Parts: sequence; structure tokens; C-alpha cells
Amino acid sequence: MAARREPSRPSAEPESAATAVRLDGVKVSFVIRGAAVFDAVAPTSFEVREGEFVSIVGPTGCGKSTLLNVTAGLLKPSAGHVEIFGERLAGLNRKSGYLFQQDALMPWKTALDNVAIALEVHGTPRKEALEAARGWMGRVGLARFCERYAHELSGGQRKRVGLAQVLIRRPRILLMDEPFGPLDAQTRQIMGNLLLGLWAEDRKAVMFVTHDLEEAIALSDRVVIMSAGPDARVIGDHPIDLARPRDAAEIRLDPKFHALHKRIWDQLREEVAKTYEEGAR
Amino acid sequence: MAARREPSRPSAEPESAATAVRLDGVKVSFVIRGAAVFDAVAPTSFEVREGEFVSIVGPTGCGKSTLLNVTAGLLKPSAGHVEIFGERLAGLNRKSGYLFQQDALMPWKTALDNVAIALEVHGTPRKEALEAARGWMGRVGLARFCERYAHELSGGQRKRVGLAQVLIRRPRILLMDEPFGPLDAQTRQIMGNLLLGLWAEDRKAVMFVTHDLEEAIALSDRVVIMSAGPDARVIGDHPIDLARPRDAAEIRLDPKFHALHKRIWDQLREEVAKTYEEGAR
Amino acid sequence: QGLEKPSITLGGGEKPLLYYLPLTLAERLGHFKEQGLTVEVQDFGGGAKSLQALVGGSVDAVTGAYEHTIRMQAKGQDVRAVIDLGRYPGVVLAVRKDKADAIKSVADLKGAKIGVTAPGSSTFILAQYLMTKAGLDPKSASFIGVGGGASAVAAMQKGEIDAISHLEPVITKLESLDAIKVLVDTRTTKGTMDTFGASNPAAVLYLKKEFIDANPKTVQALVNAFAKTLKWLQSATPEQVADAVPEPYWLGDKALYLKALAASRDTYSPDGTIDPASMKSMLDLLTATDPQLDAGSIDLAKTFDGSFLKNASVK
Amino acid sequence: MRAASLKLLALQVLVAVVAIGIWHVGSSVPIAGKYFLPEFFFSTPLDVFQRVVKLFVSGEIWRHLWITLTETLLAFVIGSAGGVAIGFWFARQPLIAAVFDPYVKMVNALPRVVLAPIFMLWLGLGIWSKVALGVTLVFFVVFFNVYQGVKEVSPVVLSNARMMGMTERQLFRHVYWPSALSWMFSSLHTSVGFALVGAVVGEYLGSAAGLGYLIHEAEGVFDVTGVFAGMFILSAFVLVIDWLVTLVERRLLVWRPQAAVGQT
Amino acid sequence: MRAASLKLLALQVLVAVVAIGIWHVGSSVPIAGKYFLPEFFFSTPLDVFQRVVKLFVSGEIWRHLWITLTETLLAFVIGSAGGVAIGFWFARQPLIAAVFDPYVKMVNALPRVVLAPIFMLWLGLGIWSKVALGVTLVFFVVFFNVYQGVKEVSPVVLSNARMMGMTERQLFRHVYWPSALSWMFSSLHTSVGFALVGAVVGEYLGSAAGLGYLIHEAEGVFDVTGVFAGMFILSAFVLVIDWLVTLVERRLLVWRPQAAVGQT
Ligand SMILES: Nc1ncnc2c1ncn2[C@@H]1O[C@H](COP(=O)(O)OP(=O)(O)OP(=O)(O)O)[C@@H](O)[C@H]1O
Ligand SMILES: Nc1ncnc2c1ncn2[C@@H]1O[C@H](COP(=O)(O)OP(=O)(O)OP(=O)(O)O)[C@@H](O)[C@H]1O
Ligand SMILES: [Mg+2]
Ligand SMILES: [Mg+2]
Repeated sequence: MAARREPSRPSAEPESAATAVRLDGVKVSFVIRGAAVFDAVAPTSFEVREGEFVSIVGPTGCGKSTLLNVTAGLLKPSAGHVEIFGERLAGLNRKSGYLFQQDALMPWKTALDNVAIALEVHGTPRKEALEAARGWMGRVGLARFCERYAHELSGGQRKRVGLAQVLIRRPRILLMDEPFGPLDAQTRQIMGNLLLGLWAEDRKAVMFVTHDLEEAIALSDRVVIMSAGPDARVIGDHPIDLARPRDAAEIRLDPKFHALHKRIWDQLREEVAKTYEEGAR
Repeated sequence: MAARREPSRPSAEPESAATAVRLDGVKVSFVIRGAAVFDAVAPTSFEVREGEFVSIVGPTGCGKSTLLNVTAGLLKPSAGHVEIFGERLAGLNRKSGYLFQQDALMPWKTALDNVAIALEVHGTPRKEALEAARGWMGRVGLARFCERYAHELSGGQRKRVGLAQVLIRRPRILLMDEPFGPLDAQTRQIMGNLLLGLWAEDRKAVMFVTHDLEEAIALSDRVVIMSAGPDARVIGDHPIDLARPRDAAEIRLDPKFHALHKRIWDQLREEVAKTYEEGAR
Repeated sequence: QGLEKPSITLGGGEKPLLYYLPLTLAERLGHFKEQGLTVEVQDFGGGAKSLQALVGGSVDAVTGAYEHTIRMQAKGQDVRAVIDLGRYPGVVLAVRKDKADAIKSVADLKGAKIGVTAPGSSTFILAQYLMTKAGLDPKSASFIGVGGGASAVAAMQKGEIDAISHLEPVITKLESLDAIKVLVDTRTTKGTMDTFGASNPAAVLYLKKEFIDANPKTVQALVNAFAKTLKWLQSATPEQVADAVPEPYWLGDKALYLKALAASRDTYSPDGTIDPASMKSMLDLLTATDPQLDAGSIDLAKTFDGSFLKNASVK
Repeated sequence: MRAASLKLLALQVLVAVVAIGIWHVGSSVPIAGKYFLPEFFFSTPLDVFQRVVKLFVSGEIWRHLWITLTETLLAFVIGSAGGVAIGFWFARQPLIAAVFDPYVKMVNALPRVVLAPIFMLWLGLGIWSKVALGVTLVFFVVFFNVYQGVKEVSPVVLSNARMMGMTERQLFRHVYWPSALSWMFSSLHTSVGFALVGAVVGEYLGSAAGLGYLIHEAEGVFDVTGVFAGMFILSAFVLVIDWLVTLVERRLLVWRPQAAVGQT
Repeated sequence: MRAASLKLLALQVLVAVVAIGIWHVGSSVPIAGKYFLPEFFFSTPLDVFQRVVKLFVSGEIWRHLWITLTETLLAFVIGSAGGVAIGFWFARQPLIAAVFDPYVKMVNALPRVVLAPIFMLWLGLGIWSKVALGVTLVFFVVFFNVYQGVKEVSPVVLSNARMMGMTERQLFRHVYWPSALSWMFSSLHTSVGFALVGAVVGEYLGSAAGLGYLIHEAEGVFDVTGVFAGMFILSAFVLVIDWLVTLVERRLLVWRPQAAVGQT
């Protein structure tokens, strides 16, 4: 996390903050068992600036997780490249934390250990790490479930442990793939506020995938809409100019919120209908 | 599926239809690694009548999946018992189809085979089963993804394959655990309508777990609310007297819908707040 | 009296076999101790393995086949016998009882299945030699390794083999089961003389030349001990011998053991020397069966070192 | 729990009784004029039992047992440590694995009996040549399983750990190792037996003490009773080691869901 | 792909060259007056190579090779079929598994060398006694792995299949079998080698033909070159079988995500 020095690109962009993530013509094609090629994502470029909270929405299967995987450095794009804080990404993106769409807890560690390990890995002494982890388990509402193994937790509980695991490290870039999917509406809001509070503290760059458009609008600075795949593209990029700080629940009552929601929703609906038709063909 | 004969209980109840599922004082306690006992669900009784669509909502970790597992016969209740069409359940509940909260596709079969096998198991010749499976893959919007293996599908696509796998069998009882979780709003509605259409044809009994209260109301005859765990109970049972047939999208514009939503939501909110506090303690 | 190496490791095949009787007796009768020697006996799966151990340096001396000294000379290893323990091979060629009518002599073995302890072993070579002598091509019979002990008995009982070329105690066991008829018996003087025209040394004590040169006193002590044992053996009754060996060696049946002892009585060398005629007979045996062995290159005088025997305290 | 384990014990004893019964009848009652298990080859249960008792009472067995035990444990520990280490290393270095793959398989196919003289040459006559023989058996069983076990790590869990910033060492400790554990234990159950087999075969081919020596000595003089007594002691003894392995396994795998199979 | 596999081949050849180089130097150049690999025990690479060529040219080897091949394949097929069958059966019948568990482990600990006479008694001196010896090695490796593999089936996938209404047979075919496959193949790679070892040891202890017989014969007359030539042919030959196993494995496990490990 040393300060980046790269003469060719000024570290402060015109828009006040440096670019945290830049996808440059990233295209992803999957080779299906050595035969057919499936072009999941068409060449796509976009940026997330430092301190920016960007949501990505799009119909199911359009390539949202794929884009996060590329940004995380887990998947090599077939064309184009990724820059992280101006540096070209080769290998893993070590500056980011990634909350996966699937369960990714280590089944052989208790919930608490799963959270604590994220700190231990970076040299925090075990005792301290456990202390911090216990705090985080409380914050995600699971203080009583510290000693459970993954298979002894409900779906929503597992997701929240994953959330604590990612947040405890305070990475500079947050990649979150449907983090609140298996949570009830109220818990979602509580978690949303938790995330917002944290984000406000040190202004991470966030890429947030969700299916809940209201959630996307309530939390983000920008909502990016992707078209249906294959060959998915970014087809909309809506800045959300709602005032900060926000409360994830109350902001929904704002009339501006509704206008934004309607505008984005109309665009989205069209896209989804398209996927469905394509798929059924 | 032979007609049940049991003299002590008349096969037609006063309320017009027979009971498909009856939980009688079902209590579930988990023994955590041979030591502490965790009482997940307090003694709970409720019924689902034949042809009834019941949604279950409740805060995360309250025991919804646990109740479905008990109904499916995958988990033995610590006390109480389950009756399926009046017969006491011992072992697996073979009259029901269960869409699990987690991914449950067989990774060694293609999506199409995963769907077809559900019919093959019951003696349908392979060719016919594949034919039918192809139809269902189309219905869930995945006609082009028939030959994919599970790890080559997106989260939402896997869920839809699972949906097709359960529905193709046309079981008399449907247990669905957050079936539309990882889907975008529009796809959810399309799938909801698919489910409703199917349900209208032969009036299965449905137990539907969801976190989306609007979805629950839009689809169900009854919405059951569970309290926060541990010792979760059913704390609300709201009949939804909206006209049928419904369209999962349009019904949300109905003023009656809003009144119902508000009433149930208020009860739910209280509960969720409770879970969160309990957990954090 | 100042041995260079008072404690030595000695390799043997399967000690309970009568082939190794002098070794067992020397140990049990305390003849090593009398000479101030501490001898640890290592038991190997077969003679070849003990020789390998000798060459590899893990044992100092071996009681094994005299033929090894000849073979080793061909391989450039200087290994020398210092005392002869068994002067006759002790191998018996026999046929299954129900084949006795068809196979009356070695010459009838054509096409037969002959059981031997192992391919390449002394039983194998002797059977081939006998066939060659009878004018048969050894390839005209098939040789089957049947191992020692119970599996050899099983092979004969089950009729898997027509003839057997084997050692004690298998032969006595088979005789007691009335399963075989003996064709050639090299346990006896007569049988051996008929076959080779001379004695044909079997078990000897051999060591590496370097070891002999470096530890003459130790070697002398060893030879003394064995010479005393051989002498004892000449006068001992079978009962005395049986009492001297550990009970487990009795084949679970003392009578059987006594019978086997009596049958092999002649094989033990009375004096421990090897005369040039016997050396020659062994070389003939080897060259007849192993075309790769070049008889011209072998100096038989270097296979046996009789000097220790001459100085032996017991004569 | 109590009643269940009593029932289990009863059934186990029953199996033993039936097996010994068959053995007894086979070796002492002729069927159609022939013994199904002739005493000459199989001894009788009673004789074997008496011999075992005698061996223990006379105290003769202890020295042999001790040597064999040492060899077995050493072979087991060294072989599995090696298998685990190389298995992990290969799994993490696909190029090295690919290059050495054929050679590993070739070596695995060498008959250990033939290798014995070479081990004696290098390692002498003491316990180490026997240990080496055991190691060559244990190593491969463990190696192949660990290698596969590492490759079976859940890709999502692995990605998550890597994103957490784990170094290769940390990945090993927190991901590969626990994930491969059930593979490893599966192979350990096989290899406990093989360690013993290796040690005994080594003794059988050349030694002055140990169970293999006892058995070999007995075999040469048609003492089947001795052979069977030796084999019996041998296998009783492997149960003890296996039981220890199982204890460790239970301890290390507490996190697994219980009764995934056959649960109703 | 092309270039990568050429590079791999080059590296493999390099390893072989280095190994043979060490062998050559060790057996012909004395280091500090001692040969590291004395010719008496190790022969020399050139001699061995010439002998192998001679064996093939004279055609003498074919008969032996054929017999050993038959035995190996039979042992491999029977042993793994048995291991798979019993492994599945035990995994599905926890009571039976618990009852027989100690006995299985005891039998696994019996030294095969000692069992050889019994197999010869029962099965004669033909190929079957050798097959039996190979089977006793192969069986246990496969058995323990399949047993564990079945227990490792994902509980959710299993529940889903059961809810679908699968019978025990169908569960076997559609769930347990494919899920245990990677466990099974891991054990098959080990057991190919063991099948051959079993066959060769069997031949070594009593037979009229086969590679083990050849090796034993060579050993009896201290023909190390012959021994090494035999071992070389043996292991070359296991590579061929293993390659066949790998082909089947690839075919059956197409569904696995590629490169879960080491993917960047
Ligand atoms: N390994 C793979 N091989 C082939 N195709 C793949 C693979 N992974 C993903 N895909 C395809 O790429 C497309 C995008 O997948 P991705 O998982 O990114 O979708 P998503 O936007 O995250 O969808 P969801 O909202 O359902 O999670 C999908 O059509 C999927 O089938
Ligand atoms: N195997 C288990 N051992 C111990 N506790 C368990 C086990 N399975 C579930 N629980 C606990 O039981 C409670 C109910 O779990 P369940 O999975 O039914 O919740 P849920 O209502 O489905 O939640 P979600 O909406 O998050 O999926 C949770 O508190 C969970 O921690
Ligand atoms: Mg996704
Ligand atoms: Mg749940």
C-alpha cells in the first residue's frame, strides 16, 4: 500500500480523486471444454475512482461476477487489461477484499477463526485478531455464533461471517457480489448502514453487485447497468446525486430517489426481457 | 401417490381441502458437537392444505430452512411430528420436491442432464426425459445453456436449473427455499408467474421461503411470520385474500396489496430488530 | 589372545535348514565362545542374499555355497572359502510317486515340470546338470520355482510338478508322506560319487580376501570353532544332535527330524578340506549349466584357502 | 451410545467366533475325506492360541515385537511425512509434477523384494534397511492421495484465501493442509498396514530379530503354528496403531458435518 | 500447447539423462577410492541397456512379459473391482463397516510374502496365485479410498438426489459413483504399481515364467544386469498401464473445473 509513483499519470485526476480501478477494453470469453467459445463480456471500459461507491446491476448471468473476478485478478481477461491505482494488474489484486457470491468460508475453522484469520494473515497477533474478530461478529449480529462451523450456520449467517471477514481487513478496494442476497429486508438495511458507515470513515473504492435496484441507489455514488449477455456491455452509467451521509432505509422516502429509481428501472427492464428471450430461444 | 385411506381422519376437512402438510409441535434442537444444545425452533404447529400456497418469512437464521428440512424428512425433529397427507412421516417425504437454499446440482452432469434425471429416476425413458428437460430449460430461460456444467453457470443460472429440476417432476408438495434469491427483479417476476401458472394447473401445496415480503404477498394464499431465533415460533399467520389468477408484477399495484404489506411489514420489522439485538449481545 | 575383531557378523540362509547345521551347532555348543568370538548370526532369505550382504560389507563371513567363491571370481570379487562344512550338495532329485512308472531315470525327464527352490539356485543347477549329463537339453523341461518349506510340499501334493529337485527337510517330509520316489540322491557318498565322480562341496565358510588378510587371527578362531564342531558331529548320535539344536528346528516332529538327520549324515565334511578334484567337479557343474561362465579364467586355487585348517587347534 | 457400542462389540466378537469356528472345523473335520484347511498349512486355532500365549508367557516375544514396532513406526512416520511433503510440493508445482510423474510411477512399480539387497548395502543390517522397505510402500500410498487431495480443494475457498492475502505458506497451513486431511487419513489407514508389511518383509529377507524373523524361522521348519501365531500378533498390533491414527483423525476433523451418509 | 508439451518432454528426458549420468558415474568412477554405486550391486547403464535390447531382440522376453501382463491386469481389475464394491457397500452400511473394520485392517497388515504358500496351496502355481497376491495389495488401497470417497459426497447434493426419489441403486450410479471417482482414480494410480509388484513377487516366490521369474533367476546367479534389465522393463511397462488409466480418468472427469490450483 506504498504510495504509488508513476510519472506519466498525475496522481490527482481532474475529478478530484485518483482512479482506483480502471477496466480498459476488458473482454472475457470462456472456452467451454476446449471447444465452443462463449463471449460473456464484450470489451468494456470503466473506472472506479478512489472513494467512489459504484453499484453494478444487470440481468442474471450477464457477467457481473465475471467482471469482479477480473478486477480481483482471479480471472485473466481475454483482451484488455485492468489497472489498480494506475498500475497494470498482473496476478492477484492484493489491494482489494472480495466477498464472493458463493459460500467461501473455510469449513474447518469456526466462524470466529474465519474472521480472525483475515487479520492474522497480515501479521496481527492471534489474541488481538480474535479480539477484533469478536467485535466484528457482534457488528454483523452474530456475537453468539462465534464457535460455530460453517455447516452449523444458516445461509444468511454464513454470508454475514463472510462480510465480517472481508471488512475486518479494511482493504482499499471492496468487491462485493450480492453481499446481502440471503438476508431479510431489515437485516439488509442494517448491514447497508454498517457498510456505509465504514466506507465514510476511509472512503474505500467499492464495486457492489446487487439485484436490488433500491439498494443500489440507496448506497451508491453511481449505478452501472449491464446489458444481457452474451457479449454483455455497460449500457448505462447513472450518477446518484443524493446527499451524504445517508441512511439506507430513510433515503428511500426521498422523492429524488424515486425519480432515479424509475429512470434506471425502465432501462433495466428492457434488458432483462432481452436476456430472457435470448435464453429461451 | 396412491389414494390415502385412514378411517380416523376424514379425507375432506371442513375447509374444503385435505391437509397436505401438518407440523405438530415440531421442535428442533441442534446438539453442537456433542456439547451445548441450541434450540433453533420452539414447538411449532401449522398446516398447509392441499392446493395452498404458503410463504414463510422471518429474520435471517430464524429456522425457515430448518422447518423445510423437517418437512422434507431430512431432519428428524427433536419433539413433535410431521404428517403428510394425514400419514405420519417416517424417513424421507417422497411426495415433495425440495429446492434447496444452497446449490445442489450434481456437478458431474450437464444442466440438461441434471433436469432430465429427475424424470429418469421415476422411469421415464431417457429420450423423453431429455425432451421434457429441454422444454423446462427453455421455460427458465436457459435453453442455450443445456450443455453447461454447474461451475460454468452464474449463480442465478444455477438456481434456475435447480428450479427446473424440481418442477419437472410435478411433486404434490413443493418446498422452496429462497428460490429466486440470486435473481434480478424482473427475472424473479417471470419465474414467479411461471410458478403460479404451474401451481394453478394442479394446485400443489407450496411452502415458499423468501426474504422478499412483496414476493411473498404477491404469490401466496397465506404468509406465515416466524420470530427471531433461537426458540423461533410462528408469530403471525396472515391470509392473503387477493384475487386469483394474479400476475406477480401487476398485483403490486393493487391498493389491497399495500395495506397487507404494511401490516405484515410492521410485525416483521419488530422481529428483525430483536434478532439483531440478540445476536449482538 | 588378541583377536583383531572379536565380534563378527555371520550371514546364513535359513538357519533351521540342515544345510546350516554346523553353524547352529557351533553356536549352541559354545565353540565360538571358546575361541573368544562373539558371533551374531544374520538370517537371510537365501544364500544369494547373504553373499550380497558380504560383498556389500554388512556381514564379515558367510556360511554358504562353495560355488559362490567361483562365481565371485568370475565377477572380480575375491571371496575365499576357509573350511568346508558340507562335502555333498545334499540335493535330491525325485519324481512324484504316480509318475514313477513313466519317469524311471533322469533321461525320462523330457517335458516334465520340475520344481526347484528358486531359479538360479543350487537345486536348479543340479537338475540342469543331471539332464545335460543324461544327454537332454535342460530347456526341454520346465523349471518351476516352488520356494522352500510348505509351498514346495504343497506343489508336490497338489500334483503341480512331476519332479522335484530339493533339499532337506522338504525331501524327508515328502518321503514321510510317501509322495515321491528318489532318482538321484546327493546326500549320500554313493549318490554324489555316481553323479560327480568326486565330492562336490556345498556349504563352506567363506570370507572376503581382504578380511582374511586383515584379520588372520579372527579367521583362525572361526576355523577352529567350526573344525571342532565338525569333529563333534562325526561322533555324535542323531539324538545328541537333536538335543543340541533349538526345539523349534525339529519340524514339529522329532522322529521326522531324526530321519532327516540320518539321511544327511554323510553330507557333513569330516575334515573340512576341499581337494582339487572336488573343486573341479564343482567347476564342471557350473560351466555345464552356465555358458557365460568362462572356465579358463577361473583359478580354483584361489577359491579355497586351506592354511587355517592346517593350523587348526583341533584336527 | 452405550448400548450401541456394546451391540457393536458383540457383533465383532461374533464375527471372530464364526471365523475361528470355520478355521477349527476346516482344519480338524474332514469333509468328503479331505480337510478343507489342512493342518499342515493352517495349523489349528487352539494350537495357534497356545503358541501366542506361550510366546508372551516366556517373554521371548517382547524383544521381537519391540524391534518390529520401532521399524513400523519409523516407516510409517517417515513414509507419510515424505508422502505428504512431496505430495504437497508436486501439487503446488505443476511443472515439477508433470516432469517427475512418469518416474514416480516407475519407482512405485519396482518390486520391493528385489530392492532389499540394495537397502542392505546402503543402510546395513540394522533396522534402517527394514524401515526403508516400509517407507517405499507407505510413501506412494500417501503421496498419491495427498497430491490428489490438494487438487480437490474447493476453488472458491481457495480464491477467498488468496484474496485475503495469504502467502504460499499460509495457504498451505490454512487451506491445503486441512482440506487434504481427509484424503491423507484415508491413505494413512492403508499405510499403517503397509508399514508393518514392509518391516516384516525386510526382516523376512534378512535379519536377526523381529516378528518377520520369527515367522521366517518358523516357516523353514514347517512350523505353521508359529507362522500363524506371528501373523496374529502382527495384525493385533496393527489395530493398536490404527486406533491411534483414528484418534488423531477424530481430533483433527471435528469440523466435519456428522453422518452425511445414511442420515434419515 | 504444442510448445509446452515439447518443453515438458525435454525436461523429462533431461531428468532421465541426469539420473543415468549419476548411475554411470557412480558405477564406473571411484570417488575417494570407493564406488558410490558398485557395479556388483547396480551394474552399469550401458550393460543394462544392452541386456534389454538383447532380451527383446532374442524374443525371449515376450512370453514372460505376456504372463506378467496378464497377471498384473487381472490383479488390477479384480482388486479394484473388489475394492470399489466392498468400499461402496461398507460406506452404505455403517453397521457392517463398523463390525468388519478391525478385521479388514488386520488382514491388510498380513505380510503378503507369508501368504504366498497359502495362495499356492489353494490356487496352484499358475497365474492365479500371483493374481491373488496382487489383489491383496490392490484391494486395500482402492477399498480405503472408495470408502472414504463415498463418505465425502456433498451432503446437499446427496439430499437433493434423495428428495428426487432416487433408489439406493440410482444414488449409487448418479451420486456416489461419480463423486467417489476422483478418490478412486487417485487410488488406482497407486495400485497399478502394486498390482505389478504383487504379480512379480508372486512369480519371485514360485513360478515357471514371468518377469519375476527372470529377475529371480538372474539374482540366483548374481546377474545384476539381468535384475536391473528386468526391473527396467517392468517399470516401463507400468507406465503404459498407468497411461491407460489416465485416459479413462480424463474421459470420466470432464466435468471438473480445470486448473483449480495455481490459476492466476
Ligand atoms: N467457467 C465458465 N465457463 C463458461 N461460461 C461461464 C463460466 N463462468 C461464467 N460463465 C458464463 O458467463 C456469463 C456471466 O456469468 P456471471 O457469473 O458473471 O454472471 P452474473 O452476472 O454474476 O450472474 P448472476 O447474477 O446470476 O450471478 C454467464 O452466462 C455464465 O454462463
Ligand atoms: N447443523 C446445525 N447445527 C447447529 N445449529 C444449526 C444447524 N443448522 C442450523 N442451525 C441454527 O439454526 C438456526 C436456524 O437455521 P436455518 O438455516 O433454519 O435459518 P433460516 O431461517 O433458513 O435462515 P436464513 O434466512 O439465513 O437462511 C440458525 O440460528 C442456525 O445457526
Ligand atoms: Mg454472479
Ligand atoms: Mg435458510
